[in-house]
Amino acid sequence: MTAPAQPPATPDLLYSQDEEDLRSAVRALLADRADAPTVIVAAESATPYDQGLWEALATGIGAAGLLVPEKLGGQGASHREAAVVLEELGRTVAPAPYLTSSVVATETLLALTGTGGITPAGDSGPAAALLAELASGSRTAVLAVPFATPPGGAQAALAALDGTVQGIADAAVADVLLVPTAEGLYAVGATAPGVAVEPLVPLDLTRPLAALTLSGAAGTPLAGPDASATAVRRGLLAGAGLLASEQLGIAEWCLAETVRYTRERHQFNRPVGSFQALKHRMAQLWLEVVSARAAARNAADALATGSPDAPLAVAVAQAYCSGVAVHAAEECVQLHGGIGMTWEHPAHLYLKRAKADSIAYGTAGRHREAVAELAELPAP
Amino acid sequence: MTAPAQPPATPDLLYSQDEEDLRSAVRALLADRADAPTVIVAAESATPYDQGLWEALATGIGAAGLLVPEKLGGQGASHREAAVVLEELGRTVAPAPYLTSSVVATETLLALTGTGGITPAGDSGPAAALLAELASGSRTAVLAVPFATPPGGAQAALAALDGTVQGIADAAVADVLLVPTAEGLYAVGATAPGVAVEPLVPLDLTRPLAALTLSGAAGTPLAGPDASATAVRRGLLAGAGLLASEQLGIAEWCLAETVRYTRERHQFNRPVGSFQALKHRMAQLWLEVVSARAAARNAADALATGSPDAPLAVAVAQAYCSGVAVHAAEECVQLHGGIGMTWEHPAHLYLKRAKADSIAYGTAGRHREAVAELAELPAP
Amino acid sequence: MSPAVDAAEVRRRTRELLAAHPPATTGRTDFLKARFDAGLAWVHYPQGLGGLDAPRSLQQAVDAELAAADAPDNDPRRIGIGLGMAAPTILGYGTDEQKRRFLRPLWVGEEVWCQLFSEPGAGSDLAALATRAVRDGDDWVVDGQKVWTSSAHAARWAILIARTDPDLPKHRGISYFICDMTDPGVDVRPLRQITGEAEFNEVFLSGVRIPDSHRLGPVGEGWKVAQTTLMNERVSIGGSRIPREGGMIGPVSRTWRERPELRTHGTHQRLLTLWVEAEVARLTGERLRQQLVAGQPGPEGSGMKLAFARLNQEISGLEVELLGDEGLLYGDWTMVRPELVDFTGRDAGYRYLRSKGNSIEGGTSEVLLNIVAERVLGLPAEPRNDKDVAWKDLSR
Amino acid sequence: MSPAVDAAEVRRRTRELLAAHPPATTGRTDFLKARFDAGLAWVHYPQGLGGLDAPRSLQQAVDAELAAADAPDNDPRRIGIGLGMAAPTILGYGTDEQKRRFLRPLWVGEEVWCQLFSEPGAGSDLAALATRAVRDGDDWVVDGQKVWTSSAHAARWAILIARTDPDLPKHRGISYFICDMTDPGVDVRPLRQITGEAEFNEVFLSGVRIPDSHRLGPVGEGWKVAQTTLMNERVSIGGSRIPREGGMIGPVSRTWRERPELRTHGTHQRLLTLWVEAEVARLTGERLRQQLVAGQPGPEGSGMKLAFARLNQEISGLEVELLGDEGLLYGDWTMVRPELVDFTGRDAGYRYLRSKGNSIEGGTSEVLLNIVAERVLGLPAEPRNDKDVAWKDLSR
Repeated sequence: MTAPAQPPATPDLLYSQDEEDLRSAVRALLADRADAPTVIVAAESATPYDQGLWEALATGIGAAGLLVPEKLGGQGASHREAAVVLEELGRTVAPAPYLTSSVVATETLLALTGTGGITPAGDSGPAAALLAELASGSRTAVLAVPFATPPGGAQAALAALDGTVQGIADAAVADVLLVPTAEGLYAVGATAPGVAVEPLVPLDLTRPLAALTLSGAAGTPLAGPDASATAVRRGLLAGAGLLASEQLGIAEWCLAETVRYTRERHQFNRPVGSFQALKHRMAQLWLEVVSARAAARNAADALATGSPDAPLAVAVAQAYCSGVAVHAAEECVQLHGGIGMTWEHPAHLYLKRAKADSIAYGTAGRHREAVAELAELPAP
Repeated sequence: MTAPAQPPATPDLLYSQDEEDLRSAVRALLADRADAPTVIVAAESATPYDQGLWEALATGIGAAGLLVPEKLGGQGASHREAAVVLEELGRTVAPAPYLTSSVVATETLLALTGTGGITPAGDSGPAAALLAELASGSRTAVLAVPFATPPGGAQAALAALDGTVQGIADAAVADVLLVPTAEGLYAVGATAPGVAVEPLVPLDLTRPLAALTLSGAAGTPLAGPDASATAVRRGLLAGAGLLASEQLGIAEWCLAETVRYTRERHQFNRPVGSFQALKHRMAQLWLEVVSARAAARNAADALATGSPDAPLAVAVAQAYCSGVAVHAAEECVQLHGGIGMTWEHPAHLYLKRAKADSIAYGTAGRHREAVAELAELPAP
Repeated sequence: MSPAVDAAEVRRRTRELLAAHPPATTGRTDFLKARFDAGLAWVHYPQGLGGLDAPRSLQQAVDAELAAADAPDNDPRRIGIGLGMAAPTILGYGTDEQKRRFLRPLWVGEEVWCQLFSEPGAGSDLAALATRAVRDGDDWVVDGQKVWTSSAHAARWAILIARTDPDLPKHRGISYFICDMTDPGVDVRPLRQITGEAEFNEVFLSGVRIPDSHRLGPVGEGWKVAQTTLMNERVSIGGSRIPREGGMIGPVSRTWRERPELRTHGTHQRLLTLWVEAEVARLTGERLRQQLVAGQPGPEGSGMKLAFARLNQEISGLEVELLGDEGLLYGDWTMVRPELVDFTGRDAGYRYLRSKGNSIEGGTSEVLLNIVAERVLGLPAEPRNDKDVAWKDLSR
Repeated sequence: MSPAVDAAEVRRRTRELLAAHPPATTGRTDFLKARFDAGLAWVHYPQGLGGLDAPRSLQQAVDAELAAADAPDNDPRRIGIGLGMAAPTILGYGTDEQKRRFLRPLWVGEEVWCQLFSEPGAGSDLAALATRAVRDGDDWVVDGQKVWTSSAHAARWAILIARTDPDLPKHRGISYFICDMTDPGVDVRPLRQITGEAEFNEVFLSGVRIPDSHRLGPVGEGWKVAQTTLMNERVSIGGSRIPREGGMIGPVSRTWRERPELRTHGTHQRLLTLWVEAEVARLTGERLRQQLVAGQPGPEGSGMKLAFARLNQEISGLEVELLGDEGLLYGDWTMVRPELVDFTGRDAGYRYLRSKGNSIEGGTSEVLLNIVAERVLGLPAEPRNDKDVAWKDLSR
């Protein structure tokens, strides 16, 4: 125990031209369909999700299938490209079940196909069939665990398909729920008999939460207990890793908007952005954003390449980026002064998203505990 | 376990007129005999202590006997007054064995007299005799435990009067060493046979450290094992509590000097103290200093009144004031720019004293652990 | 000159009031009016205006006697702006007629007051305000927009500052008015906040007519008059005493004790650090209080608001995180107009969001840090270019 | 024009050099001179001045060949100021005669260079410097005081900026010189630091004569010339690559692993936070490096120095505290003049004290934050009053 493991290979931390093209397409779509006033109004409505936006993103751009190999009906891209989509979703806090369905549920199912190499069922079982539907954007699925669950903390909450799971993100719009139980993983239809999805009041209005109650429900078995645990863990690891890119997007918007506002806002016959104390705070935030980008890219690249460094890369990215997004959103509110406290200004949506994201898939503290183990820095 | 204990009485957090008079006397003495150039030169000399300064402080002003009742030869004052002396010693980082001899060793001995109520030996035993000498300033004593020992962490390091104790503050100038052993507490003369005091190279040049090695040394027994442990704990609690006042003094000097310097130093045709980022940092430091004063006064008052709240008041004061002194000294160096990095400027003496003080009598972390216990906020 | 009033005398008068108007059988408003007329409303106010020209410290004796007799009070939280801001300003700058007309219904609570100072374009730089008041015969005609006005929908009167001369530098062209909130030109709209609530309002003023007799202080000296108002606001923020775990640290400490399953070492370390800081802030406030009592007011008050804003934000942020799955939930987003606001009320999510305002409302933390740096530490002001320029020529 | 040089060509030339001057049997200086004359010192420099007018990226191929052959290098750490600051400035602004005279002995290491820029009164505001250079026939006579000069006692030459016209605004009255450190008017005194060491010097200049032929660039354009020097300093700070746990986090992580008895939950939480930040800083530096290689240099470089200064200070501060009793000790206070400085060298106390300089030397963190805010984020500059004032009329 004298030296840490070095990363096995140098990660690619840049964006490729293809990734930049994808970003442009997603950004144009979101500018068109998810500008701030639209998101604010939608947030409180009964249906925060814009079905047209989802179809354009998932099917039109093909973002839903980025993680899925072509032979399974997907785009055959990787976590690097999905991370770019999430940066853009973070920049707009647009409500869309991308992280939950196209990343976490998808990655969980991938672990059960031949690609994942866990079950011999391979590419033709029910997991593969559902995967193809998710990849096409025609259906969505969410993993039925509380949103706060860290990758290492997913004990199956239910003994069988019976009982309640609280705080599932995007459950209200999912067609299918992937339910881990002590007996294994099941796919349960959201509208099947014995299935009740009860909306909760979320802190983050742009990502609804719901409780799932199963009583005498039936489901399609996807995996036994061991394969289920491994697949869930892999799904949550991908979720945590790519959440860092969403957090980067949040932080980027908050910084850019704060810079823009403080350049334009005049007090004392000067732009408030010319006051040195504010400048230093925004410069420090910039440094955090730049650092968050490196951490998030590293996690995405490690997941994309299947690097053995991925668990540490994800833990580092989450331990770091959670705080950056919250800090950026808090500074955004503060440096906007009173207007940043109002419902009509979008800053609050970013604050709520950033705060909720800092709990999602494990707090920074939980990820630091993972770092302690992975980097061989044990607790007392 | 639903509500915390409220403090038993409202503490007096102000300074009395007598305390202000004492401060003036000490400040005048230190201005005369312990200005910065004197301290810098003395720090590296073989004898950092100024014997004349000590006599004037301990005997002339009578500061050495503040904690000791008049019937035992002292001034019959309290920890409140001793705290004022320590504020002033902190402001000048003057080398003087006040905290170690006049507070910690003195309080340890007080616990063994009738006043302390521990041993029936009362006011006429060897502890009382030594106490009278310490109170008069004619001799000095130090408690032979490592300087980093927190109040709750004093296990007797030695089985008997044999072996080595590392890192004892001010041991090099002490006439007597109070040595806790598994058999009890002993007073050992510094120049007695079998006693070797070996100077170490300290981070804080203004408070020398030494190792004590005993081999076949004889000592005067002062207390048995139980009374010794209680007395040592009380001595260290007083030391930790009043160290907060020294830390307050350090922080005050650092802030005042930084404000003075940045008002005078011009760059870019302006006083650098007019730049807003610097102003905000100094204002925040001021708030910390103001808060440290309240915490330090609270600890001194709780010790002075023998309040049952004293252990919590001390733990809170140390947990808070350690960081304030270090922060103030670090900002002092930084906001002085290059000149603050030089040996000829006194800032480095304060940085080293503050950093060493943050370890002395337990780090802030150790004191937070004590808060966890005392405020009923248990660890996981 | 009245004979010197001491504690015994105010107690005697209080008992006299209670005997003449037994609380058990006297209507609430009648009792309050009688109390006002007996000079026992605020004893340091002048005789005839609810006081006895007595030292402020004697009020405690009155309040204790009345509380012991179960007498009704004037619900000071509901009429805080009237009591804390309007009244001292009317007392300091009002004409005799204005004092007689306004102070009694203000104190009794028959007339609620609000404050029309801040504007969308004039927050930290309040003196840059753009609401215009133009003289028209015996009236002033006021047009503009104010914001962050609490109680505007309940208020009968407002204290208002408006620009009466745009050709003068910004501090010198302002006058101070009493605005009738029932004027048809006053339009109050709730301003919804990030908590979902609408605690404050926007107030649109269109051709509002204010008689010149409702001006407080000379024309063009409104900024100076407003300083009296704002100084009283600061004092009321800094002066209150709190018990250990009395503030935002209370709920999270209780959660910690009651919910062992939530604990981690990371949250434990943060909780302990914040608990210590909250305890030290409590002691700092207590020391300030002792200084005030001893007649040695210190500058610490400027710092207390800074300290509590930061602590409230950090503690509630920790609380949301500590709660994990529950921290992801929120009580209720329905827009309501709360009568009173309790920063530590409702759930952790509310506390987290509401506390963001603590470093903005009543002077941003950035402005307070400037004030500490310049007025307490004596650091030099930044070069300014807005003091000698006509208001109309300022950039905005 | 030379024919295009590619990687194969530089490899060929390197092998030719090695064949003609086998390192095993050639004296170190002779080999370095031969390498310079072969254009393999810095291939992007002009032919005849140690280079081949080739792309900078080809240097790697040369260095790899030479390292494989165990050839001596020019000990770049010892002559860093010459290589990193003096050479690019001479190349950019020197006359042909100056380039021929100075670059070869500089690169070979026969002549060490130092930098005479900072002054006691001109730190962050370097352009306010007060050292005067007065024309006297063919010479300039220089008087003043410089500070923070490393290698001054070992240096043969210095790059120097001095004021040649105090009646112009500060940026416009400066000229740039090459100063002979053996001039009898040059007095070098060690400047002891808080670590006990004297890594830097004060340099007192009294009637130092510099021939006009040792001026770099036109009279009065010294500030512009100095920008070339300083830009090269910044680049050299930001560009280096480090392995995981390669910096200040390394020693404390090793201590943590090897000394379980020191561990507490409080220090554990802080260590983990700093370990994550150090790892992220490493990745940020790596990303910057990849951008440079891809020809898309980002502004992240300005941030790396900020990040490492803060991290070095926090990590070493934790390390001292973690060590407890041992943290109270220090290795050695004896004043020495170290040849080379290793921030992570010596003991924890040294690391703690030395790292305090990381946020001051080479541009304070305060100035770097201004630069990021204005040049990267495009935030407006503060109002300034020092740009159009004659230097002699500035406050100081």
